[in-house]
Amino acid sequence: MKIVLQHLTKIFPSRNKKSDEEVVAVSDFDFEIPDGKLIGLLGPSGCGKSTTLYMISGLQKPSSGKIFFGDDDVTELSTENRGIGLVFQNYALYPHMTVKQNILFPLQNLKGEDKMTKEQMLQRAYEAAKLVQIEQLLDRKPSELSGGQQQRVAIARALVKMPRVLLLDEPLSNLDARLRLQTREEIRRIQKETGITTVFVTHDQEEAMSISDMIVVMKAGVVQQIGQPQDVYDDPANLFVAKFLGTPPINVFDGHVKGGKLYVGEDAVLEIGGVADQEVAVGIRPEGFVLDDNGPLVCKPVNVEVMGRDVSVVSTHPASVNPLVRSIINADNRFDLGNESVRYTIKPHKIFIFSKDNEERLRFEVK
Amino acid sequence: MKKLVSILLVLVLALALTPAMAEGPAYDGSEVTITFYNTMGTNLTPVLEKYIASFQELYPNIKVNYTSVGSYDDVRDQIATEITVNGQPNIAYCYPDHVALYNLFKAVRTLDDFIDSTAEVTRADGTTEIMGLTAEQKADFIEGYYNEGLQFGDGKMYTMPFSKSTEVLYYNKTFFDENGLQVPTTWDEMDEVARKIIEIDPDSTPIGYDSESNWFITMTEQLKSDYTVAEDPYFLFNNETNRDFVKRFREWYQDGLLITYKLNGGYTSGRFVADSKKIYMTIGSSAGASHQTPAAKDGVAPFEVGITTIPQADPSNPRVISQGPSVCIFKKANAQEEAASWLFVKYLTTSVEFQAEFSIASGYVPVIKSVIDNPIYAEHLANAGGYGEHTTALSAKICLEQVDAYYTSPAFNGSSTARDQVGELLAKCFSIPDSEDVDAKILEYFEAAVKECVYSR
Amino acid sequence: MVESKQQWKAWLYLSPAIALLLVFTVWPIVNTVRMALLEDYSIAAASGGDRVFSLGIGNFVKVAQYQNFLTCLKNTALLCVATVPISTLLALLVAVALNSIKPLRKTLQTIFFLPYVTNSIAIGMVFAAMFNIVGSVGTRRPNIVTLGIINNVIEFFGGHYVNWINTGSSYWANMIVLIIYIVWNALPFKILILLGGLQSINKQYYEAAKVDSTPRWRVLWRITVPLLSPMIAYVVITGFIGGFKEYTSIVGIFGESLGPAHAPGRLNTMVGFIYEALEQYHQGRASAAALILFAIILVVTLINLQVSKKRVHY
Amino acid sequence: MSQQTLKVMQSRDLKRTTSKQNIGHTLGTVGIYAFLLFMALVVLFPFYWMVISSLKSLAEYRMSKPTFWPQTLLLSNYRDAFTTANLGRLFLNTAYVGIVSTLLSLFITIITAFAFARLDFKGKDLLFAALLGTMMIPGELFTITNYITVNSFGWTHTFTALIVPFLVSVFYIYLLRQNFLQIPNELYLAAKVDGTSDWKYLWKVMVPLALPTLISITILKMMGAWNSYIWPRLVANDDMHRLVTNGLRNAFKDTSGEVNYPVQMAAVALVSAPLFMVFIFLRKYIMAGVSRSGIKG
Repeated sequence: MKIVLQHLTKIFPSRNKKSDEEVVAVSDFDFEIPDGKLIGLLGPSGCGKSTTLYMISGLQKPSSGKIFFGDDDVTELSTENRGIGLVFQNYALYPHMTVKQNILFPLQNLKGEDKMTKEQMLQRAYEAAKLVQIEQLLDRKPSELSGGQQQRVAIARALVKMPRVLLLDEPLSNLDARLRLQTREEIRRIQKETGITTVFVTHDQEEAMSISDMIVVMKAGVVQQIGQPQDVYDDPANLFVAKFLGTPPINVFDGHVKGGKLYVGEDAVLEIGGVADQEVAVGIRPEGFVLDDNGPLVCKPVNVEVMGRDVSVVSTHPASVNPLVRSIINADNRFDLGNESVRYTIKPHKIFIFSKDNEERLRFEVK
Repeated sequence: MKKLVSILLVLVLALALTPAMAEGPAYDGSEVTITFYNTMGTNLTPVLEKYIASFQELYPNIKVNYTSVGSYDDVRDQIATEITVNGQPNIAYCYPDHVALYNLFKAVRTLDDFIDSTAEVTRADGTTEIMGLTAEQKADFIEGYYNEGLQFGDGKMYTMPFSKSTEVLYYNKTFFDENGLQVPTTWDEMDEVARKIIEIDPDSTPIGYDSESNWFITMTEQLKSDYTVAEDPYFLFNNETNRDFVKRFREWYQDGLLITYKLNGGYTSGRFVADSKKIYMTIGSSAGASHQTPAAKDGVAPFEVGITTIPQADPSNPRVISQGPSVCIFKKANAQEEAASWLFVKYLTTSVEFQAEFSIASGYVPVIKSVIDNPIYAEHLANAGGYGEHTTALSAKICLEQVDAYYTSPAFNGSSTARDQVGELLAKCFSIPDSEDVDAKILEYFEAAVKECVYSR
Repeated sequence: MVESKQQWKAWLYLSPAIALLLVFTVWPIVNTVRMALLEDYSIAAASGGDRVFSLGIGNFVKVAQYQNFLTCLKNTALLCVATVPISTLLALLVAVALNSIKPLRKTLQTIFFLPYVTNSIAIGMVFAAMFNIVGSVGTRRPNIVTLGIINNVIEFFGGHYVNWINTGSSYWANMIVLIIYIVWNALPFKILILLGGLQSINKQYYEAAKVDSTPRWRVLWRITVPLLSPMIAYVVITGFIGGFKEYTSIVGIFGESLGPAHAPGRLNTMVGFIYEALEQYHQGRASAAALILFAIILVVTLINLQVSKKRVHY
Repeated sequence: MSQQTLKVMQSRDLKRTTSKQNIGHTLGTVGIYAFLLFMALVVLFPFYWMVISSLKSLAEYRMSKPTFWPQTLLLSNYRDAFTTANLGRLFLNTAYVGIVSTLLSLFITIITAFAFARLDFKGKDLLFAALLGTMMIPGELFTITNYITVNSFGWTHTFTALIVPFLVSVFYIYLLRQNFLQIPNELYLAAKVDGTSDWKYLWKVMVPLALPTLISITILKMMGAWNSYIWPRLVANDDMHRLVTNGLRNAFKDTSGEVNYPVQMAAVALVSAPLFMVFIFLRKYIMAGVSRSGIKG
C-alpha cells in the first residue's frame, strides 16, 4: 500500500491566548511513500515529524492537504477505520491487561466481515507474539516486563490486525544501546517479512540511516530532503541536512571562495569551479580527511581516539565553527601526538560548501 | 299521623337550623383512610394499635394508619413540607408552636363545630353517639390542658390535648429526712434550703433545673409579669420584674446553689442520681421520673426519691407549665376525612381505657379526670413510691394533684423563637461575671433577645 | 488530541446527568433566586393562598441587617481558612505514611476505614465526652464534676485545664475545638481519596528519588505532592466548599444555641443563619443568604481553580 | 561533576554511612509508625465510642462522668435492637436503595466524567464551572422544591423518590474527572489506533484504571444511603420503604420520648456490620491500585 501525502499542512493555534501567533507544525509536505518500504522521518525534536506521523494515523487532522492510502483518500477517515498499526514512543500498553489481552485488544474491535472467532484471534495473537518472540510472556502484565519486552508487545499489538500501514513513533528511544541495535534489526526483519509499508519517526539519524529504505529529513515543519539514506548522506541538500546526518558529525568551517579556490580559513584546500566568489560555510565529513604532510589544511592536534579499525584525530582549527575538528583515518596510519601540527588533504566528494545566506548547498566542479 | 307530622316538622326544622348552628359535617359511614403522625416509640405503638383496632370495630370503614416520625421537631418539619403539596396527614402530634406554624399555611381544621355538633352517628355495633362532645365529656377534660387548644389568639379551638406532663420537683428524700430539711414550696424557701444544703455538703450543687426556657416562662406566669401576647408587639418579656428574677437567680448560680442543663454541660439528672458532686433538688419533666431514680446497687437503692410540685412565687396562685403532645386535625378536601379524624381523636382523648393504658406505658398523665377512677390506673397510682419503677407513678400522681395550676402561653408566629431566646437569655445572664456591671449587662441581653425575636417574625 | 466534530456525542454522554441536574438542582436554584427576589417571601404564606409578593431586594437588605450577620461571615471564613489546610496536610501525611510501611499496613488501612461505618451520632457524642466540663466554672463558687479527658490529660502533664466549650469559655478555645472536630470529621474521606491517588503514582519516581538519595520530606514535597496535585486540588476545593457550608459540626458540639451558654449564637455561620431562617419559614431571607454565600464560595473556588491550574500537574 | 565533589563522595566512610543510615531509617520508620498509630487512635475513637455506648445502660449513658468502659456490659441492648425495630426489613430496603442508586450513580458519574475528561465540545469549561457552582448552594434550600417536584411526579412513597433525585453528584463527577485526566493520553490514542470506539475505550480501559476511585465513590454512596435521614423521612417514611436511619430513630425511645441511645447504637452497629465486611473486602482493590508502568516516561 503506497501512501501519498499531498501538500500536507498542519497549523496549531497559538497556546498563548494573548498572541495570535500560530505554530506551523508541518508545512506543505508532498511525498509518495512507495508500497512495502520502510521510511524514516528524521529531524530534531519539534520538527513536525511526529505530527506528520499522527496525521497519517488520523489522530490529527491536517489543516490542509490530503492523504491517500493507495488510491483511497483517507483524509477524513477517522483513525479507527484506517486500519493502521501504531507503536507509541512509550508503548502505551494497557497496564491492567495481560500481554495476551493487549495483543488481542485490536482484534476484538474488528467489525463486520473482519470479525473473527475466538480461536482465530488467539491464533493470530500467538503468531504476532511469535513474530516478535514474546510467546512465553503472554500471561504477564506490562509492569512485569522489561523495556525491550514491552516494546515488542507494542509492536505485536500494532501488527496483529495486519495493518495496511505500520507507524512507529520513536520506537527505540526508550531502549538501551545494545537493545536498540538488536531491535532495529528486528524491526527491519519484521518489516521485510510482512512487507507492510512502514513509517517511523526518529531523531537518531544513525537509526534512520541503518534500516530505512528512504529517509525524510525535516526541520521546523519543512521537508529538507528526501532520498535513500546513502544518497542523502553523500549529497546533502543544505547545511542542516549535512550537519544532521553522520557520526561523528560533519566538521563545519568558515570559508570563502576566491578566484576559483576554496579557502578554509586561510588554507586553500581545493580548486573549484562553478561558484562565484563569496563567503561560504564549508562542511567536511570526518572520513574526508587524509593525512598528508604537505596537505593544505593545517590543524593543531589535541587528542587521538582509537576506535579499533579507525582512529579519530581531534584537533583545532582557527576557522572551525565548533571548538574541535574530528577526522577519521585508517588505523594503519600512525600518528604522533607530539607534533606541532597535523596536515590534511581533503577528499573532494566529502567536502560540501553552503551559501552563507540561506545555507543552501553550492555545487561546484573540482578542477 | 299527627305524631309523624310533628316528627317530620322537627326534622325539617333541625335540618334548616343546622347551618345556622355551624355544626361540623357528620360522619356518614363512607370509606375513608386517615393518617396519624406521632412520635411514639415501639414502647407505645402497641397501645395505639390496640385502640385503633377497637376503634375500627366501631367504624370499620375508617382505616387508620399511623406513622412514627422521629422527634416532635421532625413531625413539624415533615408536615410543614407536606402542606406545600397538600400532602399533610389528617391528624398529628403537635405543640402549640407547631400549630402556629401550620396556621401560616391556614392548614389546621378548627374543632369548634365538631365539638358542638349534636349529629348522631351510628357505629357498627348498632349503638349511636353524637359527633360532638357531651357536656360530661367536656367537663371531664382537665381544664388547663383543654384550654391549650384555645390559645391561638382568635378564641377558636385548634387542638385537643392528647397526653400531658408538667414539671415537678424531684428531691433526695433520704437526704432531706436525715438532715431534717423542709421541702420548699416557694422560691424563698428553696433559697433557704439550698443554703443549708451547701453547708451540709459543700461538694454539692443543691438545685438543678433542666429547662431554662420553662423556668423563665413559668416565672413570668407565677409573677404575673408579661411574656408574650399573640398580637403586636408580641414580645413583652423585657420588663423590670423579669430582669429582677433573672438577677436574683443569677445570685444563686454564682453562689453555687444552682445549675441548669446548659450551664451544667449535661443532664442534671445525672448528678441527682450520682454518688458525688450531687444535686439534691432538681426540677424536670414529670415524664422523666425514671431518669431521676438511682439504680439499685446490690438490690439496695442508694436513696429514696421524693417528688412534689415546683416552688411558687405566690402559693395562692400556683402556676406550672403544661407540656406534652396535643393533636390537631388538618383541613382536607374530603369533609368525611375530617369528620372521621375528629371521631378518632375524640375516641382516643375521651377513652378512659386508652388514656389509662397509654399513660402507664408512657409516663405521661391522662388528659381526662375520670381516668383516676379506672381500676388499672388506680392500681398504677397506688403503686406510687420513692424507689425504682414506682417513681413514675409517683410523678404522675403529683401531676394530677395540681391540675388547676396549669398555664399555657400564647402561640403565634414567633412564639417558638421567643421560647428559645428566653432560655438562652437565662443562661446568658446567669453567667455574667461579678466583674461586670450586672444590671447593664442583663438589660443589654434582654434587649438583644427581643431584637432577635422581632427579627425572626 | 483528536479533534472530534461529534459534539453531539459529548452531549449524549452528558444528557442523563444534565437532565437530572436540570430537574433536581437547576430548577431548585432558579426557585431559590425567585424566592430571594420576592419581598418577605415565605412558603407558608404563599401556600396559605391570598398573599401576593412584590419584587425587590428586601430579603438581601434584611439579611445584611441581621445583628449577627458579620459574626456569621467571620466564623464561616475562619473555619474554612483554618480547617482546609490542616485536614489536607494531615490526610496527606497519613496517606503517604500508610503507603510507605509494610508491617501493620493492612490493619491500619482497615482502621482508617472504620469511620465510614461509624454513625454520626456517635462522633458527636465522643466530643462531648472529651472536651466537655460538667459542673459550674467561673462562678463565685465553682463546682466541677468532671473536666473531660482532654483536660485530664493536660493536668496529667502538669498543665492547667482549659475551659474549651462551656460557660465562660473563650472564643478561641471554642474555635480550636471546632477546628479539631471538623478536621477530624474530614480526615477519613480525604485519606481515602489521597490514598487512592497515591496508588496511581509510578513507583519508578520513588526509586529514582532513592538513587538520588533524596530525603523523605523532600520526596514528599517534590515528588508526591506534585504528582498527587490533581487529587489535592480536589480535596482542597471541595474542602473549601464544604467548609463554607459548615454548620452541623457546630450543632454537634454546642447544640442548637450555637455557642457556649454565656454567648449563644457566637459561633453561628452563614448556613446556620440559613437554617434558622428556613426554620422560621422565611424562605426569601434564607434564599437571599444562600445566594450571598454562593457568591462568596464562587469567588473562592474560582481563585482555587486558578491557583490549581498553575500548580496542578496532570 | 567537579573533581572536588568526586573526591568527597569517594572518601566517604561507607561503613559509618551504613550504620548512620540505618539509625536514620529506623528513627524515620518509628516516627511514621508513631504518627500512624496516633492518628489511627484518633480516628478510631468514635468507633470505639459507638461500640461501648451500645453496651451501656441508659442510666450509665446519661451519667455526668462518662465511662470509658461500661460498668456492666449490657448485651441485651443488641437483643432489644433486634427485636424492637423491624431490622430485617429496614436492612433490605436500605440495601436495595443503596445498591441500585450506587450502580446507577456510578454509571452516570462515569459517562459524565468521561465527557468532561476526554471529549471536546463547545462550552466544556463553562459547563464544568457551572456544575461546580451547583455544589456551592446549601442543599437544604432544595429540599422543599424537590419535594414538590417529586410529589408532582407521583413518586412519594416509592423507592424511585429515594434514588433518582440524588443520582447525579457533582462531587463524584469532579473526583472521577480528576482521575480520568491522570490516565495518559497515549492510551486513548493507542485505543483509537486499535480501532476502539470512545464507548469501548471508556469501559475497557478508563474504568478499570480508575477502579480505586470508583470503589471510593461506591463506599461513599452506600454510606449515604445508610446515613440519609431527612429526605427519606419526607418522601418514603412508610413500612414498605423506610430506611435504616429513620427506622432506628423512631424505634428506640424511653418513656419521656427521648431516644434510647445505647440501644440505638447497638442497632447501628448491627446494621453497619455487613457494610463493614463489604468495605474490608473492597479495601484491597482500593489499595491494589493499577500500576501505570505500561507507560514509560
